[in-house]
Amino acid sequence: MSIFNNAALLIGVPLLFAFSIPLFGLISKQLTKWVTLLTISFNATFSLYILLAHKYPSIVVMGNWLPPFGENLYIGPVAALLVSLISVMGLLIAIYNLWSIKKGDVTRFSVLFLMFTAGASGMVLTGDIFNLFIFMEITGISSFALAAYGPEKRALGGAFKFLVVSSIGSTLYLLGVTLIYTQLGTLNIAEIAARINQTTPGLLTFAGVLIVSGLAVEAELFPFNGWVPDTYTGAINGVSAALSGIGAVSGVYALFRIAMTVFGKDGTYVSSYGNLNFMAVIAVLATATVVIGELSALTQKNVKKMLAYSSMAQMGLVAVGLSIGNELGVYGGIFQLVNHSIAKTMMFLILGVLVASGVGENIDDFRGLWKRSPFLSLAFSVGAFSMLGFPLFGGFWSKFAIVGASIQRGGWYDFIIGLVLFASIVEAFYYLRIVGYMFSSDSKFPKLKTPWTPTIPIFILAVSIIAIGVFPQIVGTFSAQAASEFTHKMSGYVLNVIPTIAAH
Amino acid sequence: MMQEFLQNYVYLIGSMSLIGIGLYITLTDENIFKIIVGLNIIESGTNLFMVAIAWYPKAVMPIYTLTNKLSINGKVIAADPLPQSLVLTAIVIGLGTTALALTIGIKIFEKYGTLDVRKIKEAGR
Amino acid sequence: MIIYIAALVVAVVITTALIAVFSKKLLSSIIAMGLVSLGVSGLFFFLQAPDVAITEAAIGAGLSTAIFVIALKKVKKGESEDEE
Amino acid sequence: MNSNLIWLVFTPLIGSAIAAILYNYKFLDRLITFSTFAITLFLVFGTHVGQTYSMNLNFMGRMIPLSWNVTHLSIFMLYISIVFGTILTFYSLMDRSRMKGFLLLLILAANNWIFTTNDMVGFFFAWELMGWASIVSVLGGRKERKSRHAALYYALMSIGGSYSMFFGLFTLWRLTGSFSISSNLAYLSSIVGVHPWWVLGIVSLFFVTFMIKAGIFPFHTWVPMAYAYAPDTFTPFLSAVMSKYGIYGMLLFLPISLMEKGMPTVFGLPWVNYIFVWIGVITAVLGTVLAFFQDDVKKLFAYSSLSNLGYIVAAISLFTSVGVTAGIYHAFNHLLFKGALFITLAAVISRSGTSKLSEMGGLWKKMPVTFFTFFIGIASAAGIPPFNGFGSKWLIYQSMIKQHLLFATILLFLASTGAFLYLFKAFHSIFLGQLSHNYDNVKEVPVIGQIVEYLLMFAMIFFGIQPGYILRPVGLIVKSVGLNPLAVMGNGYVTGMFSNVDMPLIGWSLAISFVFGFILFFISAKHKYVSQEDNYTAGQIPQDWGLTPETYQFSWKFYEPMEKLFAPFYRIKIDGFFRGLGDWTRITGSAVKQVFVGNAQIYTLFAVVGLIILVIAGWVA
Amino acid sequence: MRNDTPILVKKITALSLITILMVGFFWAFTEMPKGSSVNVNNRVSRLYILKNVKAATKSLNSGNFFAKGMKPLRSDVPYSPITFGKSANLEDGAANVVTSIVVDYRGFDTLGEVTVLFLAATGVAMLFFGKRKKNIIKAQASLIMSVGTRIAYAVILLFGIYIFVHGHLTPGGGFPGGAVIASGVLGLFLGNDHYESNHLGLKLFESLSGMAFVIIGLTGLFSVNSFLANFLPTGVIGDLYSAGFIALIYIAIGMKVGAELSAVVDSMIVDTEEEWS
Repeated sequence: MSIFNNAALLIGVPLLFAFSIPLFGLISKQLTKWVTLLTISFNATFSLYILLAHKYPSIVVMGNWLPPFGENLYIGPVAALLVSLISVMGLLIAIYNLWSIKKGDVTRFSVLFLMFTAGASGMVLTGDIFNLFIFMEITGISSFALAAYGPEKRALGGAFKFLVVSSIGSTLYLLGVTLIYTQLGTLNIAEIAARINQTTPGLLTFAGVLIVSGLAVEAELFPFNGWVPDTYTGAINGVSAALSGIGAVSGVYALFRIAMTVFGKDGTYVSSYGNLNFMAVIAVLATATVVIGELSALTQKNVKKMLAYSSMAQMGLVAVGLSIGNELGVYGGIFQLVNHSIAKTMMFLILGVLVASGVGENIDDFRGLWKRSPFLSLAFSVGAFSMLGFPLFGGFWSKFAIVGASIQRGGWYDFIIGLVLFASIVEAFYYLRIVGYMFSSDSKFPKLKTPWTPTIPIFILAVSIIAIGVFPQIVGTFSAQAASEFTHKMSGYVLNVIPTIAAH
Repeated sequence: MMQEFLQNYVYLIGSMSLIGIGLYITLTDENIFKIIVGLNIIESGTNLFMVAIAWYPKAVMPIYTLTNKLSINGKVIAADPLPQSLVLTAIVIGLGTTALALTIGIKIFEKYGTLDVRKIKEAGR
Repeated sequence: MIIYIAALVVAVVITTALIAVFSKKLLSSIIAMGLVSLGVSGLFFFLQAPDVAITEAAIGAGLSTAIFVIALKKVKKGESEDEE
Repeated sequence: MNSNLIWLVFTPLIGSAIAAILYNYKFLDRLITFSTFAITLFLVFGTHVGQTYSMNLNFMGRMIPLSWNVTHLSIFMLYISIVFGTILTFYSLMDRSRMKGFLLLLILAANNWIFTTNDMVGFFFAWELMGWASIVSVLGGRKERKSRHAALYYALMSIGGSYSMFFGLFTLWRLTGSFSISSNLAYLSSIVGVHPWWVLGIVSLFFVTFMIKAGIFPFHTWVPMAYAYAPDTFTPFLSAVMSKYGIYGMLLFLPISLMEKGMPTVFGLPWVNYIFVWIGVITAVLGTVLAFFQDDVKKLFAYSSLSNLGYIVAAISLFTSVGVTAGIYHAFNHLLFKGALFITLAAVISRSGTSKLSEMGGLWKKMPVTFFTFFIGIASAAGIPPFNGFGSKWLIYQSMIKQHLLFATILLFLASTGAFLYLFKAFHSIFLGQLSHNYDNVKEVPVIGQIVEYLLMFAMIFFGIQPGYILRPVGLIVKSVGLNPLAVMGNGYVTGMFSNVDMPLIGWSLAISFVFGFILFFISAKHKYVSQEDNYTAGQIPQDWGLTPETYQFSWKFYEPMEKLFAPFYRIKIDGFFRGLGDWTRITGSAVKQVFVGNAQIYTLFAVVGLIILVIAGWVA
Repeated sequence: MRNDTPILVKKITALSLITILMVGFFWAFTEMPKGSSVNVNNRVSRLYILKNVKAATKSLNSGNFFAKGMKPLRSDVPYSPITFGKSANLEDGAANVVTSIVVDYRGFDTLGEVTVLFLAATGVAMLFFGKRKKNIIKAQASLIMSVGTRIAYAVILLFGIYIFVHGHLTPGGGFPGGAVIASGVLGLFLGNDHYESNHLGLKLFESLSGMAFVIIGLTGLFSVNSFLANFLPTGVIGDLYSAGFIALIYIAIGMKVGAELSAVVDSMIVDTEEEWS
């Protein structure tokens, strides 16, 4: 156990600035966006420092009460990678927001966006099962408000759907946590994880069902994901990008932290304690998500809605990879999570730029985009190809690993991956259709004038997709460490938090 | 006998009934505000549940005062303060969610002109 | 002995919640919801949780109901404006 | 210095990056494409058989060995594909069609990787790379809507194929724990006697991929669309080089002799091979029959490609020395003549602006060099002796007869006859007949194009009369897959099972008879050139006969009687199956979409129902 | 389930689903310790009540805590009995154990909780952003009412402050205190026609108190090397000036919650018109 208390700044600094942004807002509204940007860039720098200087695994003790007695943050490989991802995505979207958020209540939007990023980071970092709920609520409330932002009325409808489903989800989660507390008398993830087999199996199963259902709302698994299409479509594009690039990341992380570390039983393939194997349950849900998401996206004419459904399906793919439960599968899942986050964020940002410059959201409006804006259409294609898992783009490696892992596992996972691959063909159809529309030349509209501010994040994201595609070890080394953390519950997590806890 | 049954179950039955009733409102009533009322009742039920698991017969309140001893012979006799503190948090979070939900509800009414959840959707999908 | 009173309060709370379900008027179900919160906060006293009881009474029963009523007023006003 | 194998892959990738950056400067883009091809060709000169290289890829947190291994087959394939690519890119320097140079270079990288790699990770990577690069290349043909549809169709087939291989390679990995192609193949052939069905299953996963890429019978439906609507300068590459990847893959897997134990045989062939022979024959016949009636010239030659690949598959599936020799030899010949034909077509289409046979005609006077190239090309394709298509077809027949597959041989003969018909149709409709006034201003292709055409002409004649230059390396390949190579008597001889053919002799005799024929033709000629209007209707199109300017052409419905004859066969629509699958998916998609009704309450209900299902599952468990 | 499902079908479905869910819950209850079988001595709360977490940490570091098949021995941790008004320099000085958990042992949760409320208030204000029209409550406020609410406001404010200042001694604390203050503000709105709250003041209060909370936390980080750690002496349990930084934090929380909830009330009660010009 190494203690790295300064990492509390990852939460503290955004909070401090979030509280002070209203004061900056008194000076100038535009200043608040810069404050958000700088704060998130501090977070990004610090988390990248943690990641690259290999400051993990370490814990952050809150209030000088060592775990399992107080609260703590745990910075493992997964957390380090995902916090960096979340912060960098947040930074890039904040750069985009500099340009896109001009009207309305800019100050409060900045606060909410900053806290959305910080809340997602907190969700990833925290080592306390109730603290996870708090951060879930921080992320949740800020995303409801962000999703409702904007002049269009569909934003409100989407936000309301998100709010209702998510409230039910968090209630279920809270009930599950309480049930576990009644028997174990602790809320620390590491201690619960080590002692989970001391609970009675019926209660464990029920609590697990409640917790998994509650977290599946955030992780966008069917049937808990009804809110996804409407919310993503309703929100302004920057927010949709943040929801899929940041919110979904933390949601899926929380789900698998609970399913694999808390309920998990170590083995060649991680399974879970209790009567029900939650990994298998999640695998089934995730497969349903992939298939339903891709099929629903197939006939969409609205590109934004298509991206929303696709985002859902991609989260399903991530969950499929993680739920296989061996190192290769988790590797693929985490890798896919990174790829999806990058690509989907980029595509939503591109859509935002296009919509702002007068191109519609319908697929017909994408005709001849290549002639009108070569950079944006090329970047969009890069994102689409990464989604489809074409080589030289990031998505190839993750899909490769996920398919490899599930075939390695065999059994009914062969069937699952068959369905997933079928869904991928469907996905290929609708993405390549957009690409085909973009590269046709029958557009009579003039060339687009792309503002340079939002092109910075898009350019960075596109380049990083190709960079990951060519040098997969950029992400691969970290996601391999993450895989070993997820699949080795005791040595990867519990013993790093509470070193003196005995093995089973 | 009756007393023991009540001690064991009455709060749990109460909280579960509240959760069930809240869920029922949420699932059946089409009015947005009514749905939020349902969510709030679910919230209350959850809170009651969490406090109920912290309590046992003859527990004292977890506050040191001149007359209130929390432990006798190394055995704690106070109600569990931890779930209570969690509930404190949950109540405040519930208020935040309610306020935001109501705001979104009002805004929906302003823009869609209705409070019926069935009508809050886009034409094409 | 106190548990019987508590059982009575639980019964009252459930009845109030059922009123919230079945009342046709929105305002009365909001009031019923406030009463549910109040009853629950009373139960918190029985459960030896004065902190929670105070908080629930102030926030759950008081402020949250007030916000509800304000919101309802706003919507009602909108409705009447529409009628005009 | 084995690392040049890596540079075979990286040079095109770097070139591709540069070309992509310079995409807006058309000529520079093409120039870089061409020079990269040329540099790669020089790199191939430095490659020799037996060269190996390996490096570790840090993947999945462990080291995945990537290995390269140059075999006889791979070096042969490398040479022919890169030489052809160089010629094609040289031609495309003057071309104005919308071929994307950087994509072609990506395909080149994939090409080099596929042919040299010895591990399935690299193979799959390169295969997918080639797949998407070619899909995007097909976009942006002259007819945009159609090329988009074609690309989508091709993409779905191709990606489906890739996923099939995905399954196969990971299944192998699960069994052996290794990605190496050679050791996996050795493993497969070691267990083929014990678990023949297992091996069959795994191999068929791979074969589906290869068949899709080569466009073999049940999966041929994408071929005509993609070939026809791809950019004109990309089609030659698609047809000549890219269809050979499938053949290469099949040749990799065929040596797993399914014949050994446990499998029933038909005509001395393992029944799987027998089925493949028939699949090849069906493809050949089908391609021919469908090619008759195409009005789009690129579609016509696409079906012709299909037919030729059918020949190749039929021959290599026999897996006898003659069969494999014939198959590889025909693969080379097909590459050469079909490449030449598609290049000339690109020239014709770029000049005339149409690909409809019924709109062309009489172009030979305007484009004589193109005309002669095309002439020699179709002569080769039809298998007329001095040119290069003859020897391989002859060997294919021999190999079929050797296995006593008489009926199949007869069908192949018929297909060859049919090939004469459609090739003549194309030849006549494009170059002979009367010149339309639309084409009065048509000029011959520029000098670069003419150089290429002369080169191709020379190659077709040279390899026709000197087949030994090809048969020797092919013999080495045959030897390396474990069969007895055919003896090569000399450069001019095609050595068959029953007799040898002295190609120069045939060539000279035919040339002499041609010369006599021409002399007679010119001496006795009483011919007169007339313009299109100078005929019995005097340029007036008789409306009351129901004729339109379009139908008032000699090449309109060229083989109408025969079309009626074959009409019943057209009802069998193979791509109906795939389209039905697509429709079904779309209908399911719109049905599934109804799940998301857009009502918060119902979404909550979903969540609760999901929760309850899980609760019940927990209860039951 | 479709959008236009008849209400009766919906009700029956919902009822049956909820019945199944409740049955599931009761099934879980059978295995849950409840009523007289609840044993706080098994739970981590025992350490919080007896304020011997430091001793437990010592035991943890020596490896005794998780001995015996990993069952933590929470009742074996040594403790010294706490007497109200006498015990001094405890690891946590609050007499109200709930407060000590909320602010000290699990102070990070509370920071998050404050943030949630802050975000909710921000969200409400953001959605109601626009040109302000007027107070929607058109009370024909009499003079008595208007004056009365003002006086009541002063009293309520004082009461709220009392609640949160004594949070570590008596039931209550920052959250109910803040809510009480907000209800005073609500009374002002109801009792006075065209009441305008001081937005700048609210904003300043909100921001500064929130920042104060974080800064107290950061002070802990830089002085005691742990975020939100208590860096002040704890004093005698039961004194007003005890419990170290708990009182400070609760004051910050109380002010913040009061300001936030007032802001929520303010933004909900005042009509606005959206501007997306």
